[in-house]
Amino acid sequence: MAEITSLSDAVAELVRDGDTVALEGFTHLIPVAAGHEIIRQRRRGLTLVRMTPDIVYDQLIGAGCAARLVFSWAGNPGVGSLHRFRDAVRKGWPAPLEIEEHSHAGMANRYVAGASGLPFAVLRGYTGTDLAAQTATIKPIACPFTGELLAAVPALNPDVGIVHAQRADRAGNVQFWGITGVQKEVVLASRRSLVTVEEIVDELAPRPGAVVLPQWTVTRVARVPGGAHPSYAMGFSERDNDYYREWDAISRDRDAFTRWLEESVLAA
Amino acid sequence: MAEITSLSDAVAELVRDGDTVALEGFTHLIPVAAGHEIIRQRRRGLTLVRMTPDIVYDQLIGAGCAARLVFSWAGNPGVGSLHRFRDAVRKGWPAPLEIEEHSHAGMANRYVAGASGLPFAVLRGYTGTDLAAQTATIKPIACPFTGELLAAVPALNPDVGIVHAQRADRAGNVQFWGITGVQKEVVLASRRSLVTVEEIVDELAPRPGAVVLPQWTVTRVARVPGGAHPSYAMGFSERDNDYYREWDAISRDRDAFTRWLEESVLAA
Amino acid sequence: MTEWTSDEMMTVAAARALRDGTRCFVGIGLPSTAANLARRTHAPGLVLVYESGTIGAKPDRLPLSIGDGVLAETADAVVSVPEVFNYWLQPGRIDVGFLGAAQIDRYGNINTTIIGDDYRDPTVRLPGAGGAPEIAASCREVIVIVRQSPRTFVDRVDFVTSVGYGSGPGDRQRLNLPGRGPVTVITDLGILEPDPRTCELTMTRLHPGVAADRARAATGWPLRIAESAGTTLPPATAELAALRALQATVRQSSPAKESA
Amino acid sequence: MTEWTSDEMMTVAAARALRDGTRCFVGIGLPSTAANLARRTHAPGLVLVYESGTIGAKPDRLPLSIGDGVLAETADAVVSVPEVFNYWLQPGRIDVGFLGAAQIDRYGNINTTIIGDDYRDPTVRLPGAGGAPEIAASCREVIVIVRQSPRTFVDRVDFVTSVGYGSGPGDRQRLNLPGRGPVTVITDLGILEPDPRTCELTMTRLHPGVAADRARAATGWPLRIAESAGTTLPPATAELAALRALQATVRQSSPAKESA
Repeated sequence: MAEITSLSDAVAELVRDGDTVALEGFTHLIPVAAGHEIIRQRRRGLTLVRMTPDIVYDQLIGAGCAARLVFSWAGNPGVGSLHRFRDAVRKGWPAPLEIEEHSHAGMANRYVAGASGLPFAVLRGYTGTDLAAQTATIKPIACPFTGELLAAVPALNPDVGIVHAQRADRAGNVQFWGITGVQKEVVLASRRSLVTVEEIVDELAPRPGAVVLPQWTVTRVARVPGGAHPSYAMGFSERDNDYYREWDAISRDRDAFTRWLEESVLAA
Repeated sequence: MAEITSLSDAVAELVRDGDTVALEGFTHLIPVAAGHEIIRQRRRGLTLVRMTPDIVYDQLIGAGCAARLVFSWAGNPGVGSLHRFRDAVRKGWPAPLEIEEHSHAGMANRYVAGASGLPFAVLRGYTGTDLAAQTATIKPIACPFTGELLAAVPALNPDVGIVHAQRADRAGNVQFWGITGVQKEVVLASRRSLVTVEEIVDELAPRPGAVVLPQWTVTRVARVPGGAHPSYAMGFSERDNDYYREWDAISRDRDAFTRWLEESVLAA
Repeated sequence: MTEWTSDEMMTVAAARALRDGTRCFVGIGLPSTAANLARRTHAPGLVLVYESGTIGAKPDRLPLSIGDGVLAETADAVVSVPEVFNYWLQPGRIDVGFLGAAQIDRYGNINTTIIGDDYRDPTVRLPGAGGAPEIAASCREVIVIVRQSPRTFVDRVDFVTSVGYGSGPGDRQRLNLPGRGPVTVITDLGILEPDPRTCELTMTRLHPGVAADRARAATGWPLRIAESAGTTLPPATAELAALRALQATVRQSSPAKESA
Repeated sequence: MTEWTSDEMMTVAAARALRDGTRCFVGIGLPSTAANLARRTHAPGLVLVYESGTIGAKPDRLPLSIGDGVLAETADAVVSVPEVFNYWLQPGRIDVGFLGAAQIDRYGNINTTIIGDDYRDPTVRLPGAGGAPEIAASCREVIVIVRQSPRTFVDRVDFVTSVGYGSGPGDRQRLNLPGRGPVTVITDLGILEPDPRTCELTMTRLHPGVAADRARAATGWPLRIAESAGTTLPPATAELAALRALQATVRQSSPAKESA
């Protein structure tokens, strides 16, 4: 059932104002090009979900797409802070940003519950931390057999889940390998899904460590070579570490950011 | 930390009378040779755990090793009933057999909880069935966010988990592929573990679909080529369908079974 | 005219019930035979999911067990057993669950656990639940394939292993079971469907040559036969040829009897 | 005599704290550098587990991020992110959790969430929890590596992202946290360990050339220095050479600054 379309058509059809949208990819295979397309199509009021909001989320937030962020680690990995994220949280620029904050273990399990059709997940987590007091989506739950108290977190079922993969076949079956993160879970947990791929091939030859998503679990596939830049797609590209470092200066300043946005995203 | 030993040494060191022991392998890679070694070492009073008790469990039960069976489907696949299992349940021969019965989904999730260090797992299961009334290890649990009622099952953490794999390297890292069932879960959930393998190699070359268990998750590895017979090890052997069919006649009769046991297991 | 057995008629009728492109959770035995027949005839795009974790298997012969190597070798993806239940079955991703039964009752409830009225001391101990309770609950709809006899078609199952319509209308909703339940029961005598009002299994089709009285006699409750009940189209030559070719693949690879 | 920087001393001291064969959950930045140094010096059998799901990674250069391709290419197994937390971290399979901190307090509690006293309006918004709360809870023991300053070493963290010893003895037990907690804190000035009686972080070692007063001045609570406190052995020539060679692998593959 996966339809192969252009990236702009896919985003136009799948992502609506006010949607809950998750772009996942754990350092590897981050669907950055899809994020830029969301910016270009000027979506507003999104609840953005991501374990590790990094540069592409800083860009989406700075561009005014987001009303809310659900996350567990927001930073520019190896460099420092996300300045657009900070500016939105502290100063409400360009729009106020609500946050819902978890740990990685909590977020990963929320996707697992979502992919599993369960309303919640159970984990040993958050005990003794100050997070539970700030985050309404963390509650205690007792084991019905031992009485032990654990943490419950509600399922995440985004309206749209977006990931980048190495390849798809012409029927829309998707294959990715290397660090596979929570990509399978986010696609299975989401109502609609978009996978951008490096290439479309006749046949998906089996590969060690590869995850395959059958075409009937994916809504749209778009061929976007390099669509994970500045992150990488194992076997296709290297991480552009300079881009991460240079983002720090661009994002520190609202004007520099706005210029960058005009030139590098909106004009593209 | 995996030590490579003979099968008899491994069973002697790991399996004790009264232990809870799980031999897993979903049609594929069933650790039958290890089961026969448990029979030869005349272990008694075991709680045997397995999603699909089939011939090797019929044999363990008939040989008097088991006091209790935790399971979700007990049959001779493609043939019919397990006669030693039935005889033990109905007539207590050669020893009474208590049963604790679940569905596959419940058993699989009990192993997942065991592997995850959680006391229980949650699933949509058992609703409206008569199983919950017979099985104390099925309880209702309410979602703390939606109030929805689901089923909880307690973790399975066997004393010993036993699986068969295609190969290990000399350090005891284990690799298996094809239908991988719940084998990773049972090894990770168990206090001690034994993996019998078709071969021991210098290096585990990556393979599509392969699961690797690092040596520090396995207690003992034993080289037992053909150790899954009459089930199969993909890439090494075919399923011996005649054996399954012939088991029906052997197992129907206590004397025929006893003769078989003497000749085929105890004398081996 | 070609001769055929009632088992062949049953298998062909079951295969026909599967629409092309459907995602189908397949048990071993008759359901697997019927699903593979459908794939070889009118439904080449049928997606076969087996509880062994093989998703989108495309076997070129009849698998001999639920974990036959040919399933892993030809699948789109092979996942762990916990994953197949948690990520694939439980969320309702599967259109059709295809089940057998040792007993089925007038409300489509299925028993594969025990015969007798004492769970602790049964007359016959059956294999148990396997994947069936959650297949019956979570698939969008369920098709049952089972030979019809008074021993099998009972007024009330001795043990509810898998819920059909419980004790009648509204029970599935009350139990919060997501799927529609058993929409079709295919036997060697004909086809039953739940009455839309009462949920009682009602004969809506008889196989060629099967008289209504024979179906009634094979049923442990006062069987209703729909007034509109017609006759199943007999197996076409192509269907029979495909079925026999499929079953020959079993005989070639092993003489084991293929049914559970 | 070789010259070295205080960061080099800190990294070498952290590497030394890792015994060979230990299973170590590694965060990016200083912990990853120290763990990779240990693997290149005295602990070739150190098992590196990264939250990206790479288990037993054996990188031949310093990874630039927690999800660097070199980790996947050299790992014994690459698993999903849910699996690394659920099957590998949560059950207590990991010996040592290796963490950094933006703030750490006298009881070893760690803050990486906010600076300020209002979560909704912080003075500084930090990245947040990541994997740290569950690493701090579930690993058998925790080693923290962090530069020592009054801004970082505070009497009480503004926000408990990851629990050390809570508010003192018995708190981890009361909270039912399985691991022992932070057993060693390694800084650019020396090494701190919890007092066995009070759980208060106490200086048990000063790096060569660091005076006790300097350590006290860099600490936001009245720092106790153990009477038995000795001086850390300076980095050996081989340790320094290995560390510098390791860091050169970063400069070769990219000019990116390696710290988070």
